[in-house]
Amino acid sequence: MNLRKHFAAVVGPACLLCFSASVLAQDGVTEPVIDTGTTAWMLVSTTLVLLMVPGLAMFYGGLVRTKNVLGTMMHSFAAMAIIGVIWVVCGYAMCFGSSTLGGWCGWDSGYFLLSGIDHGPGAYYHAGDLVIPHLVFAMFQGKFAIITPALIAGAFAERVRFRGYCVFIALWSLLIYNPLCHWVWGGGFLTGEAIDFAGGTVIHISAGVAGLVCALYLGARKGYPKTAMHPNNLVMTMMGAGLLWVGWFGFNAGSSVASGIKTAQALTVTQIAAATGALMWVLIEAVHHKKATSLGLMSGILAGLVAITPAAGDVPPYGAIVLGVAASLFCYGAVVAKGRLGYDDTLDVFGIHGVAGIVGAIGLAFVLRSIPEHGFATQLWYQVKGVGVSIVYAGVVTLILVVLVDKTIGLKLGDKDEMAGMDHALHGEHGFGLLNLN
Amino acid sequence: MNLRKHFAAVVGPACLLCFSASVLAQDGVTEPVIDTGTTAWMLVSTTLVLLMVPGLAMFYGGLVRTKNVLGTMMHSFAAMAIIGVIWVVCGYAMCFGSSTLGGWCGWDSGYFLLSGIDHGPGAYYHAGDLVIPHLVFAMFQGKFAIITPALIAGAFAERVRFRGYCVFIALWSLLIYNPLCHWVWGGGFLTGEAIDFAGGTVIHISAGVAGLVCALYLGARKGYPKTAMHPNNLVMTMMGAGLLWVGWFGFNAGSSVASGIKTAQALTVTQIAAATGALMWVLIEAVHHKKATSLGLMSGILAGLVAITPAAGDVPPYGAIVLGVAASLFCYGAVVAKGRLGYDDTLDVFGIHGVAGIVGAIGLAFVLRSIPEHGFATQLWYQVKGVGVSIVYAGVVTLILVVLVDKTIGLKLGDKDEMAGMDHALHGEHGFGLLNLN
Amino acid sequence: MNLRKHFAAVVGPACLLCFSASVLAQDGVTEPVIDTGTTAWMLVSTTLVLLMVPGLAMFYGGLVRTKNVLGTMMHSFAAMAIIGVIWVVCGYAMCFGSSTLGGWCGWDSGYFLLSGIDHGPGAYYHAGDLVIPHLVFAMFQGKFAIITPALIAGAFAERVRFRGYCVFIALWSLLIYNPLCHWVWGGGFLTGEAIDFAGGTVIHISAGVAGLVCALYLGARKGYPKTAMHPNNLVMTMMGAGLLWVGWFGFNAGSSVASGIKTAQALTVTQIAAATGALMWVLIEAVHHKKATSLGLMSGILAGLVAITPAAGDVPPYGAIVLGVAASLFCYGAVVAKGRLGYDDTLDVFGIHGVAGIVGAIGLAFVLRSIPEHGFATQLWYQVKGVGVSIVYAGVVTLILVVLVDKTIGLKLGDKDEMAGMDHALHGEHGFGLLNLN
Amino acid sequence: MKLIIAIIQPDKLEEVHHALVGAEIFRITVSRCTGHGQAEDPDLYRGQEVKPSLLPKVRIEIAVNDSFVKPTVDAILSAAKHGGGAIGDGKIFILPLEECIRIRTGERGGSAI
Amino acid sequence: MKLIIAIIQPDKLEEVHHALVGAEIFRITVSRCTGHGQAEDPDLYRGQEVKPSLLPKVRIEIAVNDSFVKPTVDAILSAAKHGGGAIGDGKIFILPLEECIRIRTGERGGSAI
Amino acid sequence: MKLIIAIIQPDKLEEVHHALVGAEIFRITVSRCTGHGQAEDPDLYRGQEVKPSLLPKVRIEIAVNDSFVKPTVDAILSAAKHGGGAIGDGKIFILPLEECIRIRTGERGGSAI
Ligand SMILES: Nc1ncnc2c1ncn2[C@@H]1O[C@H](COP(=O)(O)OP(=O)(O)O)[C@@H](O)[C@H]1O
Ligand SMILES: Nc1ncnc2c1ncn2[C@@H]1O[C@H](COP(=O)(O)OP(=O)(O)O)[C@@H](O)[C@H]1O
Ligand SMILES: Nc1ncnc2c1ncn2[C@@H]1O[C@H](COP(=O)(O)OP(=O)(O)O)[C@@H](O)[C@H]1O
Repeated sequence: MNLRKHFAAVVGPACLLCFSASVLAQDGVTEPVIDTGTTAWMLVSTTLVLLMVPGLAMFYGGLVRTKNVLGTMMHSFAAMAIIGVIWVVCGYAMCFGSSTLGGWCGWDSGYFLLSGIDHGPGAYYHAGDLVIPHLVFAMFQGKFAIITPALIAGAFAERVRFRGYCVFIALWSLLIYNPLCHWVWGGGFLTGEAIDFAGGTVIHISAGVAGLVCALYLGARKGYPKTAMHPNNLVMTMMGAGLLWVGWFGFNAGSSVASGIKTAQALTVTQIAAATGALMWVLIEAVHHKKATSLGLMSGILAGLVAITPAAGDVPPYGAIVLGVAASLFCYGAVVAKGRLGYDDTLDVFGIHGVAGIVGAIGLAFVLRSIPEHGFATQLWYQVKGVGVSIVYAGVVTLILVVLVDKTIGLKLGDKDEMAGMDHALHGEHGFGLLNLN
Repeated sequence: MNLRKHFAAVVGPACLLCFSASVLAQDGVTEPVIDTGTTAWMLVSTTLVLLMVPGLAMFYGGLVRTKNVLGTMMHSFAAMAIIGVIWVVCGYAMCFGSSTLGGWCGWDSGYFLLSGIDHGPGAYYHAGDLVIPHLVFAMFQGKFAIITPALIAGAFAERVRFRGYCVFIALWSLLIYNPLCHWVWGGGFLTGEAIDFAGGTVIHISAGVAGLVCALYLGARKGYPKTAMHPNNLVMTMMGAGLLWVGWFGFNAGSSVASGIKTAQALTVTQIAAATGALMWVLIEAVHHKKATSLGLMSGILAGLVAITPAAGDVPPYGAIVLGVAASLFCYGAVVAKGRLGYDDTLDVFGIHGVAGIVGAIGLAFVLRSIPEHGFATQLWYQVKGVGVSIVYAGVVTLILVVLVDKTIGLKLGDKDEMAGMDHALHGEHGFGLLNLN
Repeated sequence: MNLRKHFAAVVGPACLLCFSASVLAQDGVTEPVIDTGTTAWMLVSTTLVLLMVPGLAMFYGGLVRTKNVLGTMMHSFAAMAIIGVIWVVCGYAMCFGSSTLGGWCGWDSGYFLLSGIDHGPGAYYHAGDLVIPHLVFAMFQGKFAIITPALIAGAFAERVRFRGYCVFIALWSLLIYNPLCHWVWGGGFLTGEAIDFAGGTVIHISAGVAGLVCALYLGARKGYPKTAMHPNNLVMTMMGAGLLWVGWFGFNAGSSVASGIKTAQALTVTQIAAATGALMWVLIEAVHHKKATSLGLMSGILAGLVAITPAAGDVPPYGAIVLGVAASLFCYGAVVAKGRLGYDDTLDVFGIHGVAGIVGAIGLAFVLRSIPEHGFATQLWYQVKGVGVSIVYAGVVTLILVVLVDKTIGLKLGDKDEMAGMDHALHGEHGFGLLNLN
Repeated sequence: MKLIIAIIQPDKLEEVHHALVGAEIFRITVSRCTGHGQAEDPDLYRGQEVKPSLLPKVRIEIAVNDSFVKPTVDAILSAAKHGGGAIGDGKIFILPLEECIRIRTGERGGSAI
Repeated sequence: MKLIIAIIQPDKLEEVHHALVGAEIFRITVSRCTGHGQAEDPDLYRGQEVKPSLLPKVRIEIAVNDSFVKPTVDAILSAAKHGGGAIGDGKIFILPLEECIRIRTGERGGSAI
Repeated sequence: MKLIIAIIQPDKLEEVHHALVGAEIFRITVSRCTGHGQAEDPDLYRGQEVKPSLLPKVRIEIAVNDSFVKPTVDAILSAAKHGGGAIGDGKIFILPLEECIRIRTGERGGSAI
């Protein structure tokens, strides 16, 4: 027994004792032992999620008209710059600090400018039994904060002013993303209730709903839907989708904040759901139009990836297949419905991210690897509750913000500039100089 | 002595004892200790090999004519969707289950839908002394299964119907890739004989030969070789080649299923062979045409990468230089010869993957780091045997499949659609909307 | 006490004892224990820095005129091939061998063709307390050697002959990069003095100065600055900038040669500086031109990344913000100044890499996490000295080289070829076949 | 019959097209071109204003029967102007057209237009 | 001399080119354009059919001496039709050409064509 | 009035443009095209020489008053030649132009050119 315990101690360090593990540092005080393997994977995940931002820029950029390609890509890159700074200053504190303002958000002065977790005792983060640098966790989470507003941009692509957009996403991140993130992951009132492994409610549903609200408020692009608006570069959209799939491995598998079984499970179901979603969408098109489109396959990939996001850690492979199929069915229906309803969610942010996010967040309850003690019904209720909160909160506050920004600095693009195109009118550039002789 | 043994025990966990390592899990049963570092690298490798698929789509997509760019990229992405699903359902079981059907393939009911390795005792995979999640290994291998049929597509690019293609690769994966993989890596009759570190015979030779057979059976594109057919986007081809080089590090170094010396050796020779191959091809062109082309440099990179694939774990740096040089020489000869012979292997799948694969698989015997006990001659014979088996099996069965599919659902594209281009005719899209005013 | 020590031993392996750690290998001799986690991250970093080369090719390639896009991208890819081979043959030995030739460079016969570090005792590299495969370190460093000459190419883009370029970068790498690298990182006379975490002086300043010298000697492009020369593909430039940002995480965080706190700190400040630089540049433009350009945002990202490179391991988050802001201010000034001075540094290699490199190398002294014992003034002097040495040495030797190469094999492109464009004249290709009907 | 060639600003293509349809001109051929005139429309490049020597324009070709020349020209004039007419709005050229053949049917002359 | 302008379907370019060479018309100038006529050729976009207002076409310009007008037109008519002739096959326009100059030699008139 | 169409080599565009400006021809319209003539200019593709059937060319359209025809043509001839004139240098076509209208002002005829 004693032997066994000792033996455990001997083999444990890589997994068992580290939460209490400590070694004599030169200065005499003891400091925890970083697990290099887990740290390596979390560093990689951070990098992979960052890769999703250019990926998204390419995916969105290829779908708009030639005159708006740079302006649309700028929306993603601007998020990297703006939220990238905000996150360090106060974003992380608002999301993962201890609850304050009656639980509306969190705060921790040590997280301000990340000063308290840069070095010293605060620099260690305990992920289960293992320890990683706190900064890695903060940066990983920061990437989520960056990509969420960037997703929204697809809903009002081709018709917003750059200045207004920048202010809008800054406020959106502060007033919507950070609180939501705190509620679900940061210790807020939803933490421990709804299962949201990698951000179905926090990221995709909130972004999807926000996009829908903006699209409805700002109105359609000039000529929509009468005049056909052709994607300028579906080839780039395919490249972007490829990078998104790749980056999503970091997005979901990284959310395990580990490098073990759960990580592997998350990566596996992510792969499966993406493949299934793609296959399903193509089949639907084959039936509906006797043709499979590349954009369809890409949309299926995205639908599958979004749907598995909240479920990645908790459903077995067959569950991923179920969610992938469901996601493509519902999303296909949603984008076709949009055509009927005639509102202009330019790149179907709601139709794909919103709908697939809901499908995943609620659908996961039916294919869980193991039902929690409190039972299926309760869990399902938690899921619905989480989805509801996210929809209502994101919807209402987004409406306030978009009106506010539009009325003050101005968000909707003027007709003249919209006709001329964002690239030249707003940025004084042309995306494809190769088209013109000079 | 006793001390030393104990000391070993103390420092061992990260490398020595884990195969027997176990800790008291809360439920009282013991479970192995995952090595987070090895797991991290294998997760990354899986991601990197996935990145190769968009990379391949870009490489191939840039080389065809403007009207076929989407259709060609769809071939790679469709493989992600179709094989991605098949692999989970039965592919992994057929490759890595215990031999059955007289050794033709493997099977393990626990691998069906990966149910048995998702959690529980089956979830652990012993890589040498260390343990990683079984799912990671399964997913890593799955990426190889995805990319192999995607490679073939280059041989009959610009002239196949999408439906037929989808069925073809599904069957090809089931009847050719899975058995071959089982024979060489899964415990089949070639396992332990031929050295094939990362898939020279299983992947590149089989794909190359399959491509050749398809190209010959389906015949040339309309107007080939009389009319010049210009790559629509060599720029994208270069991007793709870049991503392929990057992804190949996961492909080869990941095949060590470790994160140690052998991994480093594999990554190193991969880098060296790619650089050498590129340099060599450029020199050949400089001599032959007084000009070095970008496509030449890219082709050299590929040739070098393919040639080193089977050898990555077993040849020293100088060996990588030798193989890189040889690969470019032989491949250059092969593509020029193709021009003479006049058959239409559109993107030189045989000329590059087939030929370089053979060069690598046989050539490695001459530059091994250490000659195995059974001696050079025997090893050389094993290599030749492996190559032969792969050529014959892939060749024959591919012929049967291509005839079958073409005669039933139809594979060869009709003249009208071929003239119009796959993008619009098969997928109802245009790759570069930016070219047209609207 | 004894207990504590024993306990340390027990938990230590992952971090403490490995420098002395050894286990009984079958052959009876003891060999060190590889830390799989650190190895994993270093493998990834190597891959990420490799990704920067295609990233750079895309960034540069998009900024030149349509007729030079392939030729410009070839400059980056050629570096992969040429330096890739040189590094293995003698580059690593010259950089990290023990000082020789009066300290001008290093040498170690065991590093020739990496033979001595491929296997055997030399195969282990001690990074602090942990051990990684020596080859990984060599390959990681090799990527730096590849990207540095590739950076220079931007300064004389659109007007050099390919043959001359190849010879030039080969010599430049041997006579400038390798010695500089040896002096600063390889044990040379600057080692331990100037703080240069990931290559401010060795890489960006030397490349920037070299570029400036070449641009001045070779003279401007035909028609510059009178005729407007439009970027052929700002969209690709954005993709490239995205990949550069991603790859830079490996560049900086990998330079910690670890997977722990310092790694996390480096990654964090890299992210912060990039975001801050981008934001700052956009603000400057908004003030100066009432418009924010995409190229501006990309330039800001680069400026921030370059400036943080030498400082990545040693400044806290707020320091990264300071450097990011400063970098964009100075670089913006520099590129505008260039316009005034009228010399033709085509892609602002000096204006961005040179200037931001200097800003970072000297600026870091003001925002260090902890002032070294020898005090601020001394450190500042060390920084200035390092910058000075790099400027003078790179400047002088580059001038000699460029004159030499131009006078012998020829570097400057002839007028006729320059008008026709590098792609067709030098490489017999066209980058965008999609533009022409055939 | 005449061949009318109009060089207009790219952002006016849609409006001109609608105006033509309004004037019952249903068949047109459009191509991208760049032009040099009085107009200037600088781009920005790293803090500098860059004046392209050639600006993107759109070229519209319309073959019409003589009776349709006026309505066509009027339609273009009405739709292609920026405000009351701005520099760079473009030109209309009218060339004599001797013959017009519909490939599908081989019809010739006015009926084929 | 005449300037013949033919607007054809992109997929017919090769055949037309061959036909012209067959009729000993070796010199042509080709450009990409988009056209609006009766033809419709919808694309798909996320489950919806999208009818582009302008379809990709190819524009061929051929300067010929009068005696070559008929063979040229016949060659185009023979090669540019889809089946018996389909909507969208395009048009041929014939304009008077007053002068033709070969830049290389400065030759003028018929011999320069 | 005449409409002058010049097909030149892409690498000569700049020089021709300058020459025209020199001849006080300030307004031109340029477009990309591909042409087939005597010229050949092979590309390389994996060790083989590929002869494109169509080579990239540039098409310049200039509407001028009759008095400007000669200076325009001379300017082009002087600037578009490779050395003493090389195969592929291109052609100049001159068409009668019946009317020219400035969209901005509605002016017609010579003054609008
Ligand atoms: N004489 C001409 N020949 C050919 N193209 C012309 C001519 N005049 C104008 N254009 C075309 O019309 C466009 C607009 O002309 P511009 O002079 O800018 O407008 P405006 O005449 O109103 O000042 C030019 O960019 C050019 O493409
Ligand atoms: N009157 C015209 N003026 C200019 N272009 C025309 C005209 N008529 C036809 N075209 C060109 O020819 C193409 C084919 O014309 P379309 O009407 O579709 O064929 P069809 O006449 O056989 O119905 C159109 O897309 C357009 O580009
Ligand atoms: N008769 C013609 N009709 C239309 N385009 C022509 C004609 N002759 C020449 N061209 C254009 O001019 C270009 C150069 O002609 P080419 O015959 O190569 O020059 P050269 O007449 O000096 O031999 C061709 O590529 C083509 O685009």
